[in-house]
Amino acid sequence: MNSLAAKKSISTYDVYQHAIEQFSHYDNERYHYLDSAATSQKPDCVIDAVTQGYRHFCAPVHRASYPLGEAASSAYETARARVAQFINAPTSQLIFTKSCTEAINQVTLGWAKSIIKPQQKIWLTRMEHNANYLPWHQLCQTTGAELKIIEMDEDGCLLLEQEEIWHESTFLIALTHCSNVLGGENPIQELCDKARAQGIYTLIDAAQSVSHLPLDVDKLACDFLAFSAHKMYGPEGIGALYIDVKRMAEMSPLLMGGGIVESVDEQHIVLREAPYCFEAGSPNLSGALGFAAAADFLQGLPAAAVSQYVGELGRQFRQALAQQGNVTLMPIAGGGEHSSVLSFTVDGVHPHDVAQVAADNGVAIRTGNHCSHLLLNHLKVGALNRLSLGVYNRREDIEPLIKSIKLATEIFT
Amino acid sequence: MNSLAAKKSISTYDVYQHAIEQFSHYDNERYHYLDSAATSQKPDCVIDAVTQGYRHFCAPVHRASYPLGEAASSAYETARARVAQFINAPTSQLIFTKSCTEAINQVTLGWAKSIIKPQQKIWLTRMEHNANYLPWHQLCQTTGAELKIIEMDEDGCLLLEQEEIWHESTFLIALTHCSNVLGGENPIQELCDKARAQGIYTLIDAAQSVSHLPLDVDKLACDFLAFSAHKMYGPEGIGALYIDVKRMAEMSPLLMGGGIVESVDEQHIVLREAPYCFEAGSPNLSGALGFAAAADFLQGLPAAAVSQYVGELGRQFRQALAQQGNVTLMPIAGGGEHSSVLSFTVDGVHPHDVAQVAADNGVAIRTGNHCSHLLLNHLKVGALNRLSLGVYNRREDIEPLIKSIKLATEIFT
Amino acid sequence: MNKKESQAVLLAHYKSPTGLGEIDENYSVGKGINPLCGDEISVGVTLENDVITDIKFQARACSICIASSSIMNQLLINEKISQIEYYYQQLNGLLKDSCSAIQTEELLRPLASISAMPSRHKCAQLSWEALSEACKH
Amino acid sequence: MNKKESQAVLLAHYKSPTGLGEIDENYSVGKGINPLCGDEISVGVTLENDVITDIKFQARACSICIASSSIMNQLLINEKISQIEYYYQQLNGLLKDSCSAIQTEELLRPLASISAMPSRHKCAQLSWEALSEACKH
Ligand SMILES: Cc1ncc(COP(=O)(O)O)c(C=O)c1O
Ligand SMILES: Cc1ncc(COP(=O)(O)O)c(C=O)c1O
Repeated sequence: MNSLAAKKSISTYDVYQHAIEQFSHYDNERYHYLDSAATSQKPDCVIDAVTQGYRHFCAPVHRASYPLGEAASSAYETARARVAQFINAPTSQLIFTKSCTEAINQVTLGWAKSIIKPQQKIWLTRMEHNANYLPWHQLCQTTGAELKIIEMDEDGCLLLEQEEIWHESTFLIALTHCSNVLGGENPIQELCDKARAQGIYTLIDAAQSVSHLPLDVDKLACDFLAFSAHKMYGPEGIGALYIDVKRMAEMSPLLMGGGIVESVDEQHIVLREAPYCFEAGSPNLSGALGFAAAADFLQGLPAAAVSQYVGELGRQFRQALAQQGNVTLMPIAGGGEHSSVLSFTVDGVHPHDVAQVAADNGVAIRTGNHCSHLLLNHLKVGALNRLSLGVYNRREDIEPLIKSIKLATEIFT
Repeated sequence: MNSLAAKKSISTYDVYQHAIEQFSHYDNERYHYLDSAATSQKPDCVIDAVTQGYRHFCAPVHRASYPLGEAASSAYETARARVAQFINAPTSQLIFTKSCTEAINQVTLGWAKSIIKPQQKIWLTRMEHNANYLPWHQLCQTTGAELKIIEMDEDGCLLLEQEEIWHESTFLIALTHCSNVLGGENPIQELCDKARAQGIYTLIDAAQSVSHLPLDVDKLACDFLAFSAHKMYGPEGIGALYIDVKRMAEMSPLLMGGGIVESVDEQHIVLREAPYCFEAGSPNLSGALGFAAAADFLQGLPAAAVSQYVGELGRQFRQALAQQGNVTLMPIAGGGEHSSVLSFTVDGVHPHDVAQVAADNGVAIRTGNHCSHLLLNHLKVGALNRLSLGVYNRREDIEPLIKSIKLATEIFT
Repeated sequence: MNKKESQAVLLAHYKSPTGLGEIDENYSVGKGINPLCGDEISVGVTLENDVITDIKFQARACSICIASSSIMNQLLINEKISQIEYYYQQLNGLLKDSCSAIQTEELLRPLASISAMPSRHKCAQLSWEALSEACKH
Repeated sequence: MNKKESQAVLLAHYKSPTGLGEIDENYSVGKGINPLCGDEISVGVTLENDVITDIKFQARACSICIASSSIMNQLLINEKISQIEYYYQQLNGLLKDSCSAIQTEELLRPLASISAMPSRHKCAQLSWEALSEACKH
């Protein structure tokens, strides 16, 4: 971290000014990318790290003793340590996966499936992404466990007071930290504290929050935390799962393959120690290097500055949208004011048509169900418009969006 | 393909000369990389393709309708088409995975597990990599199916004549095309033909062959074929699985998550059509672009020239090794003379010590069990030395290896 | 027809679509869902001796979907069932390659303006799929 | 001690290792396996009142493993069981950071030459793990 920068007051630190230089391929004069919740643009340092991996570390990880092989292995483990440190986890409790999606499936299939009992309950929230819904849906269908939904009120706050959630029949609560549709922030610390006191396991889907909210698994004391690199300015094809040490001992690998066994004969397989036994196949070294570079990039900005920046920018977007007579805003998860993700509809104009007009005007917003069928079924809408912000966005992106909405309204109503 | 080059006789076409220019980061004066079976060095065009992905296609695949999103989606599908074409498969029958390992596990857990009956048999060969052994081992333990091993003779030829293999109780034969320890080539065309006639399913592990042996799944008519990009000069973190159209209809996704469903409510999930339903989570676009670039790179050399080049170079290595009085060579799979992968031991010197001396002299060879416990248990050795060749290797790499072996012999015996 | 003109024609369909209306029990019905956005369409059809006598649709859908439904309606009433596939292939040809517009039925041509947006193709196809299904019932 | 010198010392251990020999039924035995290469070692120990009176080992293993076993043997006979952990921690410190050699027991120091090769650390640790296990029996 730049210590000089860190000493300045966060509010005066201009995240955008410092970050934008790093995105030399993002042309923010011509283009307004408002879809960072889907995937972020990549800073040069991340692209460089991936490239360096392919240039200078092409050798198998954990499998070779010649110098290039040793270098590859230790670069990979250094990257693991870096990413683990980013969420304040012990290095050995972080496994690399291909994505947040795989990480959650690793928990479902490699752990919950063999432990859960019929009639036990898994609670999810109404705002889960399909990545944290479908695996549990399937698990419940195959094990006879029961899937339960934590509802939310009109302000986007989870209804956590229901006694049933905290009943001893509850096995696990799996919830998203920040919603990919409603943004904001769910009260995961309180939830994890209460769950732990009741002997309930917890999984945090940090896919959306990892790019801007500080994460500290030591303090959270959750059982699992999953995220993807590509939504935090890192490369595609790599994600991570933090696993509590006790859960790790109960877990088995999702994939079987090279690198996970100590010894094998036709009867017995002895697995290697964690984390290695959970990473079958040739490790994705360049991905790990890019992942670590993304952590460096984010921690190169003063703590909390990013969340403050994108949150405040989101508030300004929200204000501007609210001033349009025909825009309906969805609530912010957790009920706050600051959110880097906002969803809305324009009265009388289909979200597809809004997005189309925006696209024609250089504004990239999303339309669709955002892989959040649980929420959209509940809201009784098929599609919403969504905007989501990264450190390369700025106030100047607001006007083009508002203009697009006005134009769409003119055209289609 | 360069049509001028293609017209020249293959044997005079200098693969090395044409390829080496593309590996601007591989310093073949100082360094002799003989571990391409583990992972290959990357040509500039592959690194560029990955980089271009991160520079110019950072947008979600299959999820967005703004121009950058459409560009990302169509780049991804174009890459799929390219990789499919490389093995002569219909585009819709190729799914991207994170690796060959995941591809095989997708078959085991997403298909075989729900179809196989107790007592049915799965035949593997003695020379399978753990990636094509451990998943089946586990499957048999959980389903009551039986794992059977096709043995080989002293020349490395599979003993395919046993009637038991072709018995109606055989469900599947899963075998490697080219062994990662014994190199060579197994007779997969004959095997697939015979299996099909008997109603036996086939899976080909093409991880080792895809870098140099032509593959044509249409002609093979296998049920599954799996491989990784990183062993064919492509990027890490991406692989592919070809699936026969009938098997595809019987298959369910290994991972549940975003992008795989058509509609969802609390009771029913309707999956999207293949291949999308098998690729849960945000697709790895840059990986796919690099994968396609690797296919371009290989097909930019005349057909069969690569296999001829590395096979012939392997024969020369073998000859040189055979001239050492104290080197024991393992057979070549399939019994041929040409192989880009060779394993050996040096009498009286532990493979680790051989590899160490080689490493000290700039030669990267491997030691260990090569994730091939089935084979090494059978050979009753714990470790072997292995060399494996890529298009950037040449005759000049032989002498340093031989010198290292001589030196190791001097030191350790 | 350039992109602007095409969009204007589609917009006109959207604003006053042919065939939008209630589907009563005399119609056999097919449904279409767009997984990307959850859009839904119901298409009702009445047949006499393999000839389409009427089509009605109801939808929660975007302008492209509505416009495509309206075009479908104008094209297919009083046509044989077999013509559905014929025009549907023309539509798909157009979406794949906007240059094929020249050999395409005139009413369909404005849809060439979405050929460069594969994520919207489904919007244009949805009602056609629903109609095919309706005819099977 | 530079790398060359260290390697020479390890080689000398390898060529005439202390403690290599048959393990009869008077010994309690521990085993170690190196997953990377399948190397196997059996270490036998005899104890009297928590003091190690003898160590023997048999191995299919590389020179580093043999040398480390030989060093272990020379260090630990006539020492208390608790010293195993003490020296093992010194060994691990050395593998992590070869600069710590200066505070390390002299016999162990040559193993600093493999600190830059994490894939070989297990070779040096294997016999120590086996000895610990043997002492638990
Ligand atoms: C024959 C064979 N099959 C499968 C694999 C697994 O490939 P990956 O590690 O890329 O998943 C390998 C790689 O080591 C291999 O050599
Ligand atoms: C809240 C949430 N969870 C999980 C995921 C899945 O992430 P990935 O697609 O990278 O696996 C996403 C991404 O869309 C998400 O927004």
